[in-house]
Amino acid sequence: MALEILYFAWVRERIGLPKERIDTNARTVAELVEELKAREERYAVAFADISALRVALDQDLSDFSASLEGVREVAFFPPMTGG
Amino acid sequence: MALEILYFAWVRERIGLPKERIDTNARTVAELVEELKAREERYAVAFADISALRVALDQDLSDFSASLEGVREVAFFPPMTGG
Amino acid sequence: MRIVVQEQPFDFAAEATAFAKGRTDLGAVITFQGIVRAGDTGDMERMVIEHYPGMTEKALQKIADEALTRWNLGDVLVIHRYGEMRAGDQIMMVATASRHRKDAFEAAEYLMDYLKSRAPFWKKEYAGEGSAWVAAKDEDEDALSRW
Amino acid sequence: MRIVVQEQPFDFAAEATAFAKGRTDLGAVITFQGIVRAGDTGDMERMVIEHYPGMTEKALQKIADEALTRWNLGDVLVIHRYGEMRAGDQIMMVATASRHRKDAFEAAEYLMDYLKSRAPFWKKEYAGEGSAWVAAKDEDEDALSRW
Repeated sequence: MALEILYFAWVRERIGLPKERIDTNARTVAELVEELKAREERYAVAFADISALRVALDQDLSDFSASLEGVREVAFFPPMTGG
Repeated sequence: MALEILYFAWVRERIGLPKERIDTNARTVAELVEELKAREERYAVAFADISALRVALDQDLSDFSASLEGVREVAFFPPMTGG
Repeated sequence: MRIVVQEQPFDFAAEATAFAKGRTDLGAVITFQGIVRAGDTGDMERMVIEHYPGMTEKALQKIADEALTRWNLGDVLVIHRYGEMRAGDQIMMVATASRHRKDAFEAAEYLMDYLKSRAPFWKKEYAGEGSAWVAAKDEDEDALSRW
Repeated sequence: MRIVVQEQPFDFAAEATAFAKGRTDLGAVITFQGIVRAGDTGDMERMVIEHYPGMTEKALQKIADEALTRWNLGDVLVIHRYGEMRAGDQIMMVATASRHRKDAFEAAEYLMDYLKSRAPFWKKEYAGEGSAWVAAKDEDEDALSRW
């Protein structure tokens, strides 16, 4: 399954890129995170504490237990600070 | 004791004047109201239900049991509808 | 703080632009405008607002002073008109500015709640041959109990 | 309803003047402006707001739709900037209009509460050599529980 992965704010800075395309068999966001963490130290650091992170699936806020079935775009970022 | 009495909104319309100067021995607002009601029908009508009225003493909201000692200006009016 | 009671229209855009201008310590600025509604049946032609000169300014000042005491505000503005107005005309505005939004919102609501029921203004509506004083609403008096 | 996400400054006075203009059924109009503060120590030089193009518009639309469902509103406007800003610059505004003030106030607070914590914007502050991402506040997350 091909996924577009986006990173914002300090997640983007720690991982060092704003987006990437990956092929994965992960069924949930949590599984995807484990896969990413296993890749390289910078991912492990960025995803060290997922309680400090938020995830959006196809541009809708979701959670780490959510299924990736049918999803095309996954974004990881810290809690928002708009307004 | 000389008092300046002011009337606003429908109290002014019922009594037929915006203000008048009167001499009174009334010690409280309630006594003043009784004195006014005894004068003429239009006052009796205007003050028929004082729960529908508000009173200000020297331009501060007060109540009908308040003393008139030292007061120079008394205003009667319906509940306010600003904003 | 500025309190204005006047008969003529005010320039909302100019007032809102000048309010808290140049302040870099205030992150939240709120304005409220009260506008003459055509009425629920839409047949109101004009409204006349009577007020109590002298007491009006004093009452508004007192309400604004209390807001400045209760909340951390950088500035407060209250403008209220009296006299004749038509549907769509601006009756009044308040503006509040604070570091964070909570204070500005609460203070603006407080100002409006008190101004509605404690500042000496009375509205009379005219439609055709008829006219009627606007009655105070219980909900406006009740709104004061939350403060 | 109008939702705008843009990098360039917006003209608050023009937006506020045009909002709900000519409507005679709306008695209450509220605006909120969010302004870049110099920071508590006053040494912040500039702020950069990052956002998530596509999701930002979608999230703001969803928040505004929900406000229109919950309250009796005549109109809603949300403008939010991204990119570089300096102390005193306008970051965003919301405006709400309703028959009576209660709906306009509640809807404006709701929009701000959700926009703060549910629209994908992230602020980074720069001072001298240093920079830091603004941390989300617990109180902002807690504010959502009242709705």
